[in-house]
Amino acid sequence: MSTREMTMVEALRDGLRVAMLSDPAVFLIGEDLGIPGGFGGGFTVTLGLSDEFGHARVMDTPISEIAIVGAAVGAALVGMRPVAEMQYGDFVFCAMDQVVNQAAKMHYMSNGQVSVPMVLRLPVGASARGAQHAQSTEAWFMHTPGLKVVCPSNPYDAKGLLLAAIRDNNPVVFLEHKLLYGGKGGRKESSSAAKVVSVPEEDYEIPLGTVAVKRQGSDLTLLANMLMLHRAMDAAQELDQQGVHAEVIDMRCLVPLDMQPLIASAQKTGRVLIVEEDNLTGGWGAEVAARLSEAVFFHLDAPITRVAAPDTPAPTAPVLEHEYVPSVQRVVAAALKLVAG
Amino acid sequence: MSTREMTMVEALRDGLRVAMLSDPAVFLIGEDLGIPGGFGGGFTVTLGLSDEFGHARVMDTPISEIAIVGAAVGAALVGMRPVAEMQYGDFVFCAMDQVVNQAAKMHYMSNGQVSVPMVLRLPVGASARGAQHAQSTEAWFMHTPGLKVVCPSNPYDAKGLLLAAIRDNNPVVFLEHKLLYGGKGGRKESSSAAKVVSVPEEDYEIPLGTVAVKRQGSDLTLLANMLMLHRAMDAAQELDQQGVHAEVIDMRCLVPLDMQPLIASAQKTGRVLIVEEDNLTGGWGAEVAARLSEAVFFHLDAPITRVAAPDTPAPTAPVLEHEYVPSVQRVVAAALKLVAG
Amino acid sequence: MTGSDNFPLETAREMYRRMVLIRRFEDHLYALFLQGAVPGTLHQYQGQEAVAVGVCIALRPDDVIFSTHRPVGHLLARGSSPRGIAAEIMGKATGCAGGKGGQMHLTDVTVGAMPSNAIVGANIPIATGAALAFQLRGQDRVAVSFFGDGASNIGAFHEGINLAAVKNAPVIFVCENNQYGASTAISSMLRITDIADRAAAYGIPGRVVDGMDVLAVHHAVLEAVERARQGNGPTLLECKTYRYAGHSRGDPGGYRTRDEVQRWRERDPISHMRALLITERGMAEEELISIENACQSEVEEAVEFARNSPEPGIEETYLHVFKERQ
Amino acid sequence: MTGSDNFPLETAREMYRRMVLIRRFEDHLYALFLQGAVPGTLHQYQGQEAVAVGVCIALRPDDVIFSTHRPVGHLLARGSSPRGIAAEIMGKATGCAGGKGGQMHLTDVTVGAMPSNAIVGANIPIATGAALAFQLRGQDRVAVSFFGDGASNIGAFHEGINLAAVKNAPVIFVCENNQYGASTAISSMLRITDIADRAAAYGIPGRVVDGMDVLAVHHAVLEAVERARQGNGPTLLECKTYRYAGHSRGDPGGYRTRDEVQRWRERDPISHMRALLITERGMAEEELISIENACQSEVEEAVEFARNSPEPGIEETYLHVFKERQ
Ligand SMILES: Cc1ncc(C[n+]2csc(CCOP(=O)(O)OP(=O)(O)O)c2C)c(N)n1
Ligand SMILES: Cc1ncc(C[n+]2csc(CCOP(=O)(O)OP(=O)(O)O)c2C)c(N)n1
Ligand SMILES: [Mg+2]
Ligand SMILES: [Mg+2]
Repeated sequence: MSTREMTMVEALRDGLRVAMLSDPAVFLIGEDLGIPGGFGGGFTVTLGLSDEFGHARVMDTPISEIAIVGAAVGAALVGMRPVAEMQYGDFVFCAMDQVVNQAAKMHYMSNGQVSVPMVLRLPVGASARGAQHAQSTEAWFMHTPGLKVVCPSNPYDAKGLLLAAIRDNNPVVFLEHKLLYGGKGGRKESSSAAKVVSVPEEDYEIPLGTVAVKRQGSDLTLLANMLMLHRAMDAAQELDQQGVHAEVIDMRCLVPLDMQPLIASAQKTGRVLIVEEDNLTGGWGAEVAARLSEAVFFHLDAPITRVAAPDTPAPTAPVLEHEYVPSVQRVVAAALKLVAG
Repeated sequence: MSTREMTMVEALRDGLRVAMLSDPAVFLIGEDLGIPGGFGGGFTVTLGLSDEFGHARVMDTPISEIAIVGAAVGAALVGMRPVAEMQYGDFVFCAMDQVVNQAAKMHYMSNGQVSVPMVLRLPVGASARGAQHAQSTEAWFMHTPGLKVVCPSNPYDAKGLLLAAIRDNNPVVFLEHKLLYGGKGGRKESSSAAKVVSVPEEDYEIPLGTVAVKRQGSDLTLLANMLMLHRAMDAAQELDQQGVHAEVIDMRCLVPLDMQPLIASAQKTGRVLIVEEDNLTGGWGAEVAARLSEAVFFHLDAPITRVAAPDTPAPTAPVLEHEYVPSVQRVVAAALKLVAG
Repeated sequence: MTGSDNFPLETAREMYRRMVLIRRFEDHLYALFLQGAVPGTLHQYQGQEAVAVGVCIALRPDDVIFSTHRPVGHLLARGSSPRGIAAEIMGKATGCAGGKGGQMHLTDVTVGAMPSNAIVGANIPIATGAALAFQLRGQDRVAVSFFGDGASNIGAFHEGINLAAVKNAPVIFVCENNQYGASTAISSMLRITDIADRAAAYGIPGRVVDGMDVLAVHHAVLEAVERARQGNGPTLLECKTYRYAGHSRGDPGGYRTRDEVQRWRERDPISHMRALLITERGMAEEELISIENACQSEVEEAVEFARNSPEPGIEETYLHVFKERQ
Repeated sequence: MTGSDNFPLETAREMYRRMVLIRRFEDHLYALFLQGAVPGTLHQYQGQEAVAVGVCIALRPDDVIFSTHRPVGHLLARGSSPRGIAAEIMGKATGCAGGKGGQMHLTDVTVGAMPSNAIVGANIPIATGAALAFQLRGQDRVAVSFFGDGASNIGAFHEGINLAAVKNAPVIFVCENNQYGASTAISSMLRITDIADRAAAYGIPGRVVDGMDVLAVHHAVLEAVERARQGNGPTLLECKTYRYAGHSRGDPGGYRTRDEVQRWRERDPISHMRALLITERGMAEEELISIENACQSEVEEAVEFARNSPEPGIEETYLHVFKERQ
């Protein structure tokens, strides 16, 4: 396999290319995707694709989120595999009826007569743009039966999961963290944890419904996704130096959720710390904590703990946003408290 | 105090009347609220109010959920106290941006310069109308900082909480269960658990941020809201006959959530069963289970368990809907398993 | 009333048959509802038959329709089996959606009836999406979105039609203006007379059509379909019509006068077509009666079938949440 | 260019001053951004000054405005302090929203500037709601919603304007057609030439206004405000204008030609007003220069103030989620 160093943006773009080359049913729909001289979508992911695939398959739309998602639903119903983009994940609230009442329910309500194979790409995470451009929306979708939810932490996973999502026969909400897009070809974010990794140029898939153990450890288990996975990894390194060995699991797919590796790890370590960027109350961590508490109750040495954003809208000033988004230090402190407890 | 036997519909109507009489800033906005010869809203709650207060203060709108919620936000920003209605709670997804990105965040984003004192009334729960007319939406709002969430189980609470909600200075999502509206003046639902209770005709409030212990017990704690509170109470009665004494707590306000009574009860009984009508994954029960597991970890004799709707859209056929919505039997069975475990 | 001369008699007769079938079906269901045999809700179509039939007869089998909370007329006009519809409404395993959908969620892909939608206006962008798919694939198929007068005030209407206009999508927007959205007169929720005039906001043709005249509807739709198939984009048709029944089950309709209902009933689409078939096309009354009787039998048989059908097995609750990869 | 004779010189001079203030502020902020001193994003207003100023000068102190992701011009035109705005953009405690809002979320209730909105079109129904409140209370205040050409394609536009129309709400819808929504030419996302024509879909007046001419804007707004105050309902004004800068920080604007930008710059609203003040109103160049210098100083002082201001205390993160009952 030939590989190339890719940022998340490049890996996603490559994933879209591969998908479009391999299946004429795949098309892209959203705002500013393919305009000549334009942006290539909210974060340049689709840059150049309209040159290669034309403006019909890289379909630019009016500022009409209902229509973007609705049109994707309709096209999927008659056999296409649309990939729709919201420029920021927060705008999906404008189209929420189409996601929750339409895309998620049509297969079921029709008793399986139709299906809605589509992907909805949502850039998420706080980036000094304020409360309407910062939300991590995975909990909402996780709570909606009929949707799959994917949230990669690195370029390799992003491409493989995107290809699997496009080929899945269900609506998949695909979250992309703005600070992970990477500098090359993407917007530069000063605080970006941009990771460039080797990504195969070929077609490959990472099955939905998988999590990934990123690091073995014996003292506690850290569960995290997207940007927080990197914070958890950094925290684990710091903890190591203090003699605390953390296992870290990348929650890269929340629906379907493979509980088995989580249970196995919790049984091994007896302590679980969940790290999420979303607001604490009702985040994905609540569900995972509830399930795990039930599943491994008698193996736990301490209560499952969560580090998350506080229950406030996202503030904009960098100093406040820094307080808002869980930091490596907060993870380390919570972990130390947990193992001491 | 003079009291009257009231259904939930009557108690809510009475609450709206009292609020409108006591404060000219209160007005109602929604579809089919005050049309002569019309419905009085989705479930007759506003019937007759336009006769008393006029068609300006009982404001009928086009079928425009974005505009209904948006107009309520705008009116609240300049000092009114709107009470907006969605005919069915499911339609709020059409207006989700206005709820989540606007109403919930304006006080914060403006650093307290403005506030959004409004109530959004949402009829929820399955009633043989299918997946787009059945959803219990409380978890979504509980996960949105800046919103309060109220979900009464009986006419007395409904009126008192509604008055407190209208006078609160924040956006309050107020859920009303269709099967609890009651026959008198409301739509008749064959499976309705309609309760008619004595309700004061006077002005009274039940503070937001309170739960209510409905029944003392020593063996386990049942936490439930709205229709499920009644199922839990019925289950507790059955359990009594089997020698199992359940404490039952009405989770009538989810935000703010008063954890203290839940913690006290869990410490006493050592066993907690959560009963909710919403889909299991990511429902309010997940958050409560996560918080309680952490708070009373060392007092629990068994893992916290949840009975909820499965992770499927709501089916329509009565026999399927009956399987979908948690029944008294399911609660009893889960409780027995929990105390045996 | 438009002349029928330029339609083959066979088509005209079939229009009549489908309208009668819808009317009889709806009347029968209402009787059942009064007996307490219908779970959930009912949104009936009596009075609007000319719209569904005028539209659907103009379509090809490979075209698709997107219906609403009031879908029975559309599906029957499209040729879906009354059995599957009756059984679906009654929550039976033999329903066209296995009982999972219910009255507002009828789907029958065998006749190109995509899931009908209980969120007002939501099918407008969805139909646009289907049309865009046809366009992308170079197919000359069309999509039809049915919706009500009330739906013309919702955001999805604006976004869906504008997107279709901008992309020249092959879709026909059929607004059935039956004068009311639930209890609300549309005249009080618009400051213009004709919803069709909103087409101008999107730069597409908009036409007011007599929705009580199946031939008028049919003419207008044929033209719109032709336009769409040739790549000339969408059309907005506003069919002025009326629903005879209440908005949904148990609605006595106190917000409108008996007089108003009477005036519209005098323009009943079925009676008028019947008269026209006799006077203009020389059909014998007996033949019409035999059509009517056949419809009645078909409806009764369908309802009988539905009543005798089993309820779905409870395991159905858990099926069809996700579709497996093949 | 509209004549200025019928405005008091004082008003005309103030219009000029506010336009210059906006221009200088935005230019200065851009320079700061290039120095890396601006966190988050920037959406700049250069070129569109005539719209903000023409509108805001026509309002009373008790009227309210609802702005967008591009709010600086609107707030400055309304008289909000450049200090608070600069500090807010730079994330400082002294910002008009304490740093919690940021560039897209400016609020200044002291000048009737309600929270500006980063969701395209979302302020349209919100402004309608404020107007309905004024109407309910019998006040003759008005609300103004500013939004872009791109926003005219979103559902909230349709629902918000229609509701205002139906209720005769005292609101003025100011569409700033700067030809682009981000990188997308509005001409490719509409099949009509003038967004103002969409007013017809709601039965309200719609007018195309030269958005590079502050007096033309002002004339049109005065009329619309008068109409609204007298209970005759909303107006849609489409101000044709242009943004000189990129859509947001770092956008080089590769989707439009230099030539096009140049053509619009030749119609620069500030230069034109300047010329007019000299030729038609006999103002001395020195007086204009002194206005310009005062604006420049005010901006520099404001930015200095912002730079020297403290960052908010981290406890601020947790404040103002809920408002207590008094
Ligand atoms: C988004 C949304 N809002 C409200 C409703 C409740 N509702 C169901 S049907 C209806 C009236 C629809 O009127 P119209 O579009 O004219 O269709 P008709 O019922 O007349 O066929 C309403 C308000 C809904 N289903 N969806
Ligand atoms: C609902 C929504 N969709 C998309 C965006 C991303 N976005 C921000 S500004 C913008 C362009 C807006 O264009 P226009 O309304 O013409 O205003 P302008 O920027 O030209 O002032 C877009 C697409 C958004 N903020 N909100
Ligand atoms: Mg109607
Ligand atoms: Mg623009």
